[in-house]
Amino acid sequence: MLTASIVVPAVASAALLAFPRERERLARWFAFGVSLVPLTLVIVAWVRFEGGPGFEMVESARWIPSIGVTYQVGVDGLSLPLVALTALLFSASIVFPVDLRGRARQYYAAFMFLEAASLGLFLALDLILFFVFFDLSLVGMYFLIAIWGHGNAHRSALKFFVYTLVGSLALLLGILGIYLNSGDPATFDMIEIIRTQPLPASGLASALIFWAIAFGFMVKTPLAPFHTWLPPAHVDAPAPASTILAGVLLKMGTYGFVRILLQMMPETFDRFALPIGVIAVVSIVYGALVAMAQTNLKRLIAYTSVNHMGYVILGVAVAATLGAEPGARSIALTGATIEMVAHGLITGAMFLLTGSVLARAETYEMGDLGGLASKAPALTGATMVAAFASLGLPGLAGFVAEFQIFAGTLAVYPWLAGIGLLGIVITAALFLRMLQQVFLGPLPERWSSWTDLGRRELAALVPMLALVVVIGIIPAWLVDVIDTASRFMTGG
Amino acid sequence: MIVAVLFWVFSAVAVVTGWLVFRTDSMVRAAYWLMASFVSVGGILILVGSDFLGLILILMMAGEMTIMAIFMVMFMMNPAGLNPMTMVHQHRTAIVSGAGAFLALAAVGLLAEFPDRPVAAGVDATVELGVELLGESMLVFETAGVALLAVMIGSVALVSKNGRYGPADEGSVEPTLEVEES
Amino acid sequence: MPGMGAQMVEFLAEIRPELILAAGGIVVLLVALFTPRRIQSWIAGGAAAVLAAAGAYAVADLADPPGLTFFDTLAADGPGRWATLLLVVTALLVIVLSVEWFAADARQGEYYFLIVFGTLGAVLLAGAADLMEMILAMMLSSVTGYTLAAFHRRSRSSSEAGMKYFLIGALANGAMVYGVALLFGVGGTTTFTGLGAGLADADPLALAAGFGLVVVGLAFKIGATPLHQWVPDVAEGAPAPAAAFLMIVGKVGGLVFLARWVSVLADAPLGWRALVALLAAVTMTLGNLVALRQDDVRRLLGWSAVSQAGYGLLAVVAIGRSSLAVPALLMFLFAYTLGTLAVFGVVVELRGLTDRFAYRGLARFHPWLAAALLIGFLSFVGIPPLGGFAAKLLLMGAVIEAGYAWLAVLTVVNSAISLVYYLRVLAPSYLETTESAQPVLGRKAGWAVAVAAVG
Amino acid sequence: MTIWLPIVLPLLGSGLILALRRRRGLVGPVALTAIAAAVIAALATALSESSTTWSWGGGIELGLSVVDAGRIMVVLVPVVALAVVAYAVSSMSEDRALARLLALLTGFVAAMELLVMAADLLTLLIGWELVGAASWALIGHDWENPGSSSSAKEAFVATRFGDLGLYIAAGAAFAATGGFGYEALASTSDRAWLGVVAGGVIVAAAAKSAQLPFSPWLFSAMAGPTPVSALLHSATMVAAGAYALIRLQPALSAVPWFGPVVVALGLVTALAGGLVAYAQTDFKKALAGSTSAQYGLMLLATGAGFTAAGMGQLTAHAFFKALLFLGAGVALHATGTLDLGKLALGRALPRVAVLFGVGAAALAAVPPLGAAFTKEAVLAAAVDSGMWVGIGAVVAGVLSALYASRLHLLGYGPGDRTGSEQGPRVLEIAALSLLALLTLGLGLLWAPGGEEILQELTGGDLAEGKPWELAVSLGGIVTAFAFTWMLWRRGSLLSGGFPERMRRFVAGWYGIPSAAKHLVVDPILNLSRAASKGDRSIVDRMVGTVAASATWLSDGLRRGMETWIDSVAMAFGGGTLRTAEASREVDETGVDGVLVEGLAAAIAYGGEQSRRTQTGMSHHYYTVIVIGGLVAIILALIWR
Amino acid sequence: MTLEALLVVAAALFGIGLYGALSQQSFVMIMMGLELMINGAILAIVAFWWGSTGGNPEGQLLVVVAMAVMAIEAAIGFALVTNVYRVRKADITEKLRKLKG
Repeated sequence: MLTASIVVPAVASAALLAFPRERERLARWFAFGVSLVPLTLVIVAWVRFEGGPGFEMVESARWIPSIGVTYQVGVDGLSLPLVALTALLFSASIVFPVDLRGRARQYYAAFMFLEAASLGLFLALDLILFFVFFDLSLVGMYFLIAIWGHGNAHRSALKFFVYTLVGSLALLLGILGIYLNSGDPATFDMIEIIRTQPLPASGLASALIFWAIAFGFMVKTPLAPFHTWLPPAHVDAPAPASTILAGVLLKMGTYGFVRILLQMMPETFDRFALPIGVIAVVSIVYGALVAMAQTNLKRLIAYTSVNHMGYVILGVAVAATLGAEPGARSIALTGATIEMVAHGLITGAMFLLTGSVLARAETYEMGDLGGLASKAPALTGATMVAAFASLGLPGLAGFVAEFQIFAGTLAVYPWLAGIGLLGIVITAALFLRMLQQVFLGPLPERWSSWTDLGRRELAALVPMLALVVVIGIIPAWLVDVIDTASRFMTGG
Repeated sequence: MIVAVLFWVFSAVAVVTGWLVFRTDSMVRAAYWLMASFVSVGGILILVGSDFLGLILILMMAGEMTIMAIFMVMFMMNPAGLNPMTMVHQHRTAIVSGAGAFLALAAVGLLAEFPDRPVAAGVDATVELGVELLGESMLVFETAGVALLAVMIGSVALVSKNGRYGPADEGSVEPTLEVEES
Repeated sequence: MPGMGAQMVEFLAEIRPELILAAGGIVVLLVALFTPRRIQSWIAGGAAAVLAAAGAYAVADLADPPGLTFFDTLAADGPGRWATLLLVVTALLVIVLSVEWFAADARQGEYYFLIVFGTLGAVLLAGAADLMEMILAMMLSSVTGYTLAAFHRRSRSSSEAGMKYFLIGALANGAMVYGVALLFGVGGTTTFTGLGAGLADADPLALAAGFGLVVVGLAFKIGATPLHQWVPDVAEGAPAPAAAFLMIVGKVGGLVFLARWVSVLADAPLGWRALVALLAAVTMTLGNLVALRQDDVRRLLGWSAVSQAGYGLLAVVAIGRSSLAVPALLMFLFAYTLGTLAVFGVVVELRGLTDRFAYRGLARFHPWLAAALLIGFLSFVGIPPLGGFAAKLLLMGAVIEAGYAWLAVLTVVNSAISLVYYLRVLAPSYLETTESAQPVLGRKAGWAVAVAAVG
Repeated sequence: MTIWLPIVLPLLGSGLILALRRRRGLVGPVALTAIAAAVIAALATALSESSTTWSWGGGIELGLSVVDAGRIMVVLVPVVALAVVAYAVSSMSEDRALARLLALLTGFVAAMELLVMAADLLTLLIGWELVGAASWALIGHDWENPGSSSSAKEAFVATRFGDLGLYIAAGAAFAATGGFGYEALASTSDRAWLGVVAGGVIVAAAAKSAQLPFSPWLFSAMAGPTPVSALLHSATMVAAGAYALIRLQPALSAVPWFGPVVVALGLVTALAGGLVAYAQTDFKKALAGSTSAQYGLMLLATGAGFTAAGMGQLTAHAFFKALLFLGAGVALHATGTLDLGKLALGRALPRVAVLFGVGAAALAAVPPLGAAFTKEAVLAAAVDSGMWVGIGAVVAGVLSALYASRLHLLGYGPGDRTGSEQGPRVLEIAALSLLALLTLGLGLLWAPGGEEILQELTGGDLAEGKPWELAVSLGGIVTAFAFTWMLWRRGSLLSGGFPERMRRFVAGWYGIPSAAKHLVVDPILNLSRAASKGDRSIVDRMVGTVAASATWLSDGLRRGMETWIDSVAMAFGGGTLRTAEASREVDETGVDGVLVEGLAAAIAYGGEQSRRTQTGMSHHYYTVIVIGGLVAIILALIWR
Repeated sequence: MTLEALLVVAAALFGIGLYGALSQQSFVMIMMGLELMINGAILAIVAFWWGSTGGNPEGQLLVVVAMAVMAIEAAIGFALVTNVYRVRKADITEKLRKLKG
C-alpha cells in the first residue's frame, strides 16, 4: 500500500510526459487526481496505524542482496505525519495556479516525480533507498526552479543543486561509514541498524561519520551558516515549488537528523548534542534577525524558515541528550516533529500567498505594497492566520510545536532555551511589521484594481490553514501519534 | 679478453652514434647514425651469445633505416634531405630529462640487487627461442602476428592514395552540420 | 614435445571469443576487399555478426571457474570475462553508431576490421597474465586506436588527433618496454605466476623503476595522468563513433589488467597502493577542473573521461584490501561504458554537433536525445538510481574500507564540481530554446539501447 | 461542561457577528446577548465552582477551574464587558467596521475568560497570548491610519516580551513537576525551579499590568477607540497580570523573595504612575497613568500576601475605571478633543458629570464607596508588611485623590462650555449608569460582615485594619481635594503646579519610552540590519578566500609546469598578469557575492589555469610525461 | 663485460633516445629517438637474459617482442606522418596545435 503511494505518482509523471501536446487543464486535473491517491492512502494508513514502538506496515523486497541493499518501506509515529504533510502539500501546490510558460505537461510531470521522491524518502527504511530519494528530490526541484522560476532562476537553481549535492554526498560518505561498521554481513537495513546500534559510542570513526551526516543534513535543513542557498532558491522559485521546498524538502534534513543520527547513533549524538543545540539556537536568533531586516517579502519568509528549522533541531538536540530526564526529551522531540508539520503547513501557505502577491503585483518588495486589506480581505485574512501561526500564537499549530520544544529544552539546556526565546519576540515584531507594511495603512493608487484570491488559490490554501487551526486547538490527535515514536526513541 | 674489448668498442660506438643522431643536421645522416647504433647493439647481442637475435636486429635495422632514408628524401622535399637544418626545441628540458633518465636507470643498474644467475654455457639460444616461440609462448607469438597485420592494414588505409574505387580518402570526413532535416 | 598439439587444441577451446574475433576480423577484411562499393556498409553487419558470436561465447564462458590458460599467459577469470563481454557490447553499439557516420567513406571495410581487432586487443589486454602478452595486446589496441582516431583522412583535426595519440603512445610504450625489461631482470620471468614469487623479495629500487615505467604505459592506456593529454584531443578530433570506442576500450582493458597486475604485487616491497591513489586523485581533479570551462561538448566529454579514469583507479587502490574492490571496478566500467555510449550516441546522432550553445532547445525538438544526455550525465555525476551511483557507492565504500577515506572525500568534491559542467551542457538543452531543430542522422538505435541499459 | 460556556458563548457570538456583518442592525443586539449569556453562564460556573480537564496530547492533561478569586473574576469580566459593549454599540454605530470591533470585543472576552479559568500555566499562557493578540487587533482597529497600526504593534511586542516570562515559567513548571498544574506547583519541593516560575510570572504580570518598566505601552494602547481602552484597562488585558499574581500567590509565596519583589514593584509603580496621571494633560493618558498606579496598589497588596485586598481593589477598580474611560469617551465624542485644558464639560453634560464624579470619587477612594474600603484594605496590607511601605501606600493614596479630583475638575468641572455639544445617547448613559451603580453598590462592603464576604469570595484574607489608617487616608484625601481646588481656582491646575519641562518629563513616563527605544529597539534593529548585510558579506569573504587560495594553488601548479615548458621569465611575466586577472576575479565574485557562484568561479579559475597545461604541443606533453614518470618511480620507491 | 656495464650502456641509449624525443621538432626525428629508447630496452633485456635469469628463453622472446614494438611503431608512425603531412602540411609538432585547452 505504501509502495503504491510512491509508484503511482512516478508512473503518472512518465504518463504526463507521454501526453499528447499541451492540454493544460487536462494535465492539471490528471496530476491533481493522481496526487489524491497518496493522500487517501496516507489517510487509510493513519487510520490503521496502531502506534506501537517501531515500524508498521513494513513492505520489503530483495533489491541488491549482494551488498545488503533491500527495498523496504514502512511508517512510524515520526514519518507518518510527515508523509501525510507531503501528500497534502503536493495536492495543494498542484491546484495552485502558476505561470506555466506553455510547458504544462513537463511542469506537472516534474511535480509528480518530486512527489514520488519525497514520499519515498519519508517511507524508506533502507539507507540506500533513502539516499536515492534524497538525491532524486534535488533533480526534480532543480528543474522546477530552473525552468519555471523567475528572476535569476538558472543561477539560483544551479546553486541549490550543487550546494545540496555536496551535502548529500557528505551524507553518502556517512552512510557508507555506517554500512561498513554495520557488522557482518554489512547491511543498509535501517530497522536492523536501529536494532543493533552497531556504531561504538566513542572513537574517531563514529565522530567523523556523525559529522559527515550532520553536515549533509545541516545543509539541507538548513542551519546557519549553511543556509545561503535557501533565500535565492526561494525567491526565484515559482510559488508552489517554494511551498514544496520549504514544506517538504527542508523536512528531509530534519527528518534525517532524527531517523539516522538520533536513532542509529544516539551515544555519538549525545556527545555532540550541545554543539548541535548551539548551532540550532544560533540559527533561531540569526534567522529571525536577518529576516527582520528584509524588504523582500519572500526573502523574509525564507529566513524565517531558517529560524523555524532552528527550533526543530534544538528539540532534536535536547532529545539526544541521554543524561536528561526522559519526559523532557520526549516532549522536546514531539515538539520538534510537530514543528516540522506545522512549519510545512504554515510556511507552505505563506509561500503560496507570496505567489498570489507576485501574480498581482509582479514584485516582492514590501515597500511598494500596502493597504491591501481593503481590496483583498481573503488574502489578508489568510496571511494573518499564517503569520500569527508562524509567530507562535496559541490556538494555531506553531505554538503547540514551539511551546513543547521550549518546555523540553528549558529542563535540559535552560540557557539555550532562554536565548532561543528571544526569537519568538523578534518573529512577532517582524511579522507584525510585514502585515503592517503589506496590508495595513493607506492603499497606494496603483493597486486600486487589486483582485482578491481566486477560487483555485482558496482551494489550495483553505485546507492547509484549516489544519493549522485544528492542530492549534485540538493537538491531541497529532501529538499522540507522534508521541508513540518519540517515547520509543527517548525511552520516555 | 677480446670479448671485453669488443664489448667496450661496440658500446662506445652505440652510444656515440646514438648521440650523433641528434647532432647531425641532415635527416638522412641521422638515419644512418641510428642504423650504426643499432648495428653495434646487435654486435653486443652476438657477444653475449644470442647470435640469432643480434643478426635479426642488424638486418632489420639496416632495412628499416634504408627505408627511412628514402622516405626522408621523398617526403621531406629537400634534395636527399642533405640541406643543413637544426630543428630543436626546449633543448634545456630535453637535456635535463635525458640525463635524468640515464642517471636514474644507470643507478638502477649499478645499485640494484639482481639475482646472479648467468646463462649456462653452451646452450643453443636459437633453438630455445624456437621452442619458446612455438611452445609456451605460442599466444604471444600469435598476438604479435595479429598486431603486425593490423598495422599493415592500418597504415595502408591511412596512406594509400588511390584505393579500390578511385581516390582512397574520398568522403572521409565528418558529416556536415548543414543538412536539411531528414 | 608429445601431446603439445592436443594441449594447444584445448587451450584454443578456452579462448573461443578471442579466436572468433581474430578469425572473424580477417574474414571481414577479406570480404571488404572484394565487395562492391555500394554495399560496403553491409560489412558492418558482418562485423556485428562476428562480435555477436564472440559475445555469445563470452556469455557462455561466464560461468566457468577462473583459471589460467596458454601456459599462464592468459587469465580466464571473472573480471576478464566480464570485460570481454563489455568490450564486445561496446563494439557492437559503436558499429551501430558508425553505419551512417561513415556511409560516405570509401574504405569503411578497414574501419570495421580495425574495430574488431581493436576489441580483440583490449580483450587480450584485459585477460593478459603475462607482461609480454600485455605489451603486444597493448600494441594491438594502440595501433588500431591510432588508425581509428585518424580515420577521417581528409579531416584536419582527425589527423592531428591520430598523430598526437601516436606520439604519446609511442613514448609510453618505449618506457613500458624498458620497465618490463627491469621487471624481467628482477623477477626472472614475465608470467604473473612466476613474478608473484619472483618479486616477493626483489630489489626495491629496480622494482620501483620497473613498476613505475609499466604504470606509465598503463596510464596512457586508461587515459590517466600524466598521460591523459591524448584523451580530449581524440574525443574532439577523432570520428565521433571511433572516439566513443577509444574512450571506452582502453579503460576497460587497462583497468582490468592493472587490477590483476597489482594483485600480483600484493606482497612485493613496493608502494604501489599509495602511487595509484595519488594518480587517481590527480587524475580526477585535473580532469574535472579542466572540463569546467569547455564549451566544446566533445572535448568536455574527453576531459570528463579523464576524471572518470581517476574514479576507476579508486577500485584499483582498494584491490586486496576490500572485498568491494572488484565489484566496484566492474560496476564502474559498466556504468561508464553505457553512459559514454549514450552521450556520444547523442553527439553522433546530432551529426557531431559539439558547440554547447548549439544544444539549445534540444529537449523541445529531440526529447529522447535530451533524455539520453540527461541520464548519461547524471549517471556520470552519480545521481541515483542510475548506474553511476551504484558505481560511486561501491568505489567509495571500497576505498574507505581500504583506509583511503580522503580519496572518498575528494571524490565527493569532484562529483560536485563535475555536476557544474554537465549542467552547463544540460542547461541550454533543457532551459533555453530556439526556433530551429538540430539536424540528425537517421538511426537512433545506439543511444536508445544504451539509455535503456543505464541504471 | 458548563464551564466551557463562558468561553464558547462569546466565541459563538463573535462568529455570528462576523457572519452577519452586512446586517448592521443586528450585530449590536447579537453582541449584547452573547455577553449577557456569558454573564449568566459565568455566574453558574462561579456558584458551582465547577472544573474540568482536557487532553493536550502526549499524556499532558490541562485543566479549567473556577475557584477562589476566579469566581469573582469570571463574572467580573463579562459584566464590565457588557457595559462597555453597550456603549460601543451606540457610540460607534457610524463606524463602518463596527461589526469587526464587536466581534473582536466578544472574542476578547472569550480569551480573557479562558485566562481566568485556567488551572495550569499552559492554559494560562494560551489565554494570555490570545488576549495580547486580540488587543493588537483592537488597538489597531483603525488600521488605515499607519499610526494606530504601528502603536498596536508596539503594544503587542512590548507585552509579548513579558510573555516570555510566562513561557519560561511554564517550562520551569514542567521541569519541576512534569506538568503545568497550579496544584502540583504548590506542592513541589523544587525551590530552584519554583523560583524560576515566580520570576517568570512576575515579569509577565508586570508587562501585562503595565508596571514599571513596561508601563508606557499603555499609552500606545490609547490609539484604540475608547471602548477598547475601557475594557483593556478595567477588567481584561491589564487586569490579567494582577489576577495571575493573585491566583498564583499561594503557590509562589513559598519563594522567599516573591512577596518583597512584588510589593516593591507595586509600590514604585503606584507612586510613579500616580505622578504621571497627575501630570498628564491628555484625558485618556492621564487615566492610563492612574491605571498603572492602581494596579501597583493591587500588586502591593498581593505581594504583602493579602490577596483578598488585591482582588477587592481589582474589582472596584474594574468598575470605576471602565466608567471613567467611558466618561472620557463621551467627552471626546462631544468635543472632539481629549486635551484636559479644553474640556470642563460640567455645564454642558451635567448628567455625565455626575456619573463621572462617582467614578472619580471611587478613584479617590472616598468613603463610603467600595473602592475606599478596598483601598483601606490595601493600606492595611501595606502597613502590615512594613512601616515604610505603609507610608508609601498613604502617599500613593494621596496621589490618587489628587489626580482623581484634578481629572474631574478639568474634565467635568464647571466650565464655559454650554449644552451646545452633542450629548450621549440613551444606551451610553445606561452603560455609564450601570457601571456607576456597581461602583456604588460595592459600598455595601462597608456594611458589617463585608470583610468576611470579601475573604470568603476571594478565598484570600485581609490584613487587620487599624482605625488611624482610615483617619490618615481621609485626611490625605481632604488635603488633596483642597489642594487641587486651590490650584483650580488659580487656573494652574492643568500644569498641576509643575514647571512645564518637568511636567512633560513626568507625563512622558520619565523618558522610559525613548530610553527603551535607544537601549532596546534600535540596537536590535541595527543588529538585524548588520546581520542581513553580514549574511552576504561574510559569504563574500569566504568566497574571496576560497578564490584566492584556488588561484594560488593553480597559479603555483601552472608556474611549476611552465618553468619547465617555457622560460622562467615568461612564467614570471605571465604570473603577474594572471595574478592581476585573479584579483579581478576575486573582486567580481566578491561583488557578486554568493557562495556557490563564488566557489564555482574560484574552481573554474583553477580550471582555466589547468587548461594551460594542455598547450596542444606534443613536446610539452612529453615533458609532463617524463616528470610524471620520474615522480611515479620515486613515489613507488619511498611510499612502501 | 658485466651485467652492470651492459645496463649502464642500455641506460645511456635510453637516455639519449629520450633526449632526442624531447628535443626534436620533426616527427621523424622524434620517432628516431623513440627507436633508440627501445634499442636501449633491448640491450637491457638481453643483459638480464644473459646475467640474471639463467638464460630464461622468455628473455629472448621478449627481445623479439621489443623488436615487434619497434617495427609496429615505425610503420604506423610513418603512415600517420604521411597522412598528417598530406592534410595539414605539418612536419613538426609546433604545427599541430589546433586541438588544445
